[in-house]
Amino acid sequence: MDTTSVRVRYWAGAEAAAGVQTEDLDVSGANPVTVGHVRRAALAAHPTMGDVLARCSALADGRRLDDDAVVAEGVTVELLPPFAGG
Amino acid sequence: MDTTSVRVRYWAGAEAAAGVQTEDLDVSGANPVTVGHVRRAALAAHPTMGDVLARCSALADGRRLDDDAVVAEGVTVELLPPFAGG
Amino acid sequence: MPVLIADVVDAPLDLQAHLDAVEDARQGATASFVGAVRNHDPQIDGEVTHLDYSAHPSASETMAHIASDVAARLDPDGVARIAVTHRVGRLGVGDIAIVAAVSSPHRALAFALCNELVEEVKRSLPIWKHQHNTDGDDVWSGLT
Amino acid sequence: MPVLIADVVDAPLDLQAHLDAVEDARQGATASFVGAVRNHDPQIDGEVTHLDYSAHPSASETMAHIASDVAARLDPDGVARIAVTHRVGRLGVGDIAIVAAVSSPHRALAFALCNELVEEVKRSLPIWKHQHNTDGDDVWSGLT
Repeated sequence: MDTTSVRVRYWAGAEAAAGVQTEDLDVSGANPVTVGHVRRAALAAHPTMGDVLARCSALADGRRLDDDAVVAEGVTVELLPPFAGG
Repeated sequence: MDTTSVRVRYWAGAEAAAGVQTEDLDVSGANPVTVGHVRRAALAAHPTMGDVLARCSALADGRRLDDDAVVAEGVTVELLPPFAGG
Repeated sequence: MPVLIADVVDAPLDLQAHLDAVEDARQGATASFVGAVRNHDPQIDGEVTHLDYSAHPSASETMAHIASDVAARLDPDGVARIAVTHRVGRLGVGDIAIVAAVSSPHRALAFALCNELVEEVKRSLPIWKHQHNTDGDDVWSGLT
Repeated sequence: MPVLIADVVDAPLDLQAHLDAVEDARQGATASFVGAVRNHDPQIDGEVTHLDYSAHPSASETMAHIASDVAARLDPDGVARIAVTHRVGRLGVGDIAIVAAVSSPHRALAFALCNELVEEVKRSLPIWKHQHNTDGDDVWSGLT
């Protein structure tokens, strides 16, 4: 199974920094694809997002994922900046 | 200065137990008169008040007094049960 | 540490009035407490019907001291705004006996101060509670 | 531990509604918290004019989990009654962003649970704050 791209959904400040809400990022060559690969692909696509990306947590299917977690095919990875409720 | 009696003011549950709000208690022979003497005189006047008296704090001129504190002449000693606010 | 309200009154208490008194555009956090009469109490059997709170004449003045002492202790910078009132007289089940509200720029201080305020009132405010239950019994709190 | 209200809404918040929801003749102690928009914030210079709270779609569900988790942790006997709501959308200075109310037979539990509830909301509720000031600057909280 060779996934060539992963869909990423940026939230709030991450969306503002990326300048886009959702996009498909090229991760060809990564097998299996992990959240770490997705972060690096996002940074490649938006070089100025480094700080913001570093503070974002990753969510897929409602579950928070660490960088080494594998991203199943067809799953959208959501990038969430730090929460600021209350 | 030989004080023969001290005025005592009972509050709330102490008043209920004593069956009187204010009274003058005989403390002749006590020189100087202390709060301890006043407590004993109150117990003598109201033998069933022991438990209640033991839980009361003593106040004179707005200041809380320990048992060994001297009661100046003409000062009313107030006996206050435990507070139950809030 | 402005104390906006610190009193003992023989009238129904209004939490909103206390919240309004402590409100301030700089203070984002407001903690508050409402103590109401319950229909049961460990010190009396059966169901409480009503109770009478009575107060020593120094109660209002003491409440002011309580508020400023607690504030001085927990809020040395004096940023918190405080409002607290205790009710006296006859209260039924569900009636509010005490209301406290504290605003501050920070949550932790608002909660800590509000909590300590209520605890200090319980310890030091010269107020007594005479409870009555459905069987016609009555008990003075603290003397059972 | 009944959670009466645990939600995220795009409408003004009403503390009294939360107090009414948690009210119970057996529960004498009710602690509550109101978090309002302040006119200044360390993360932005000058004076705050307004802010926009946005939420992840899972926010409401997460709030329900937060309320039941905090209650399970601090109130294993399940006596406390809990109501908490966070607001999203555009808010001006002084507008209320979060309201929490907890009633219990005992003060300490009411305060502890209400405090922890607000802290957990801050930690775990997927909500973001976009602040704007009088100079027209804007900042996303947590990303400054």
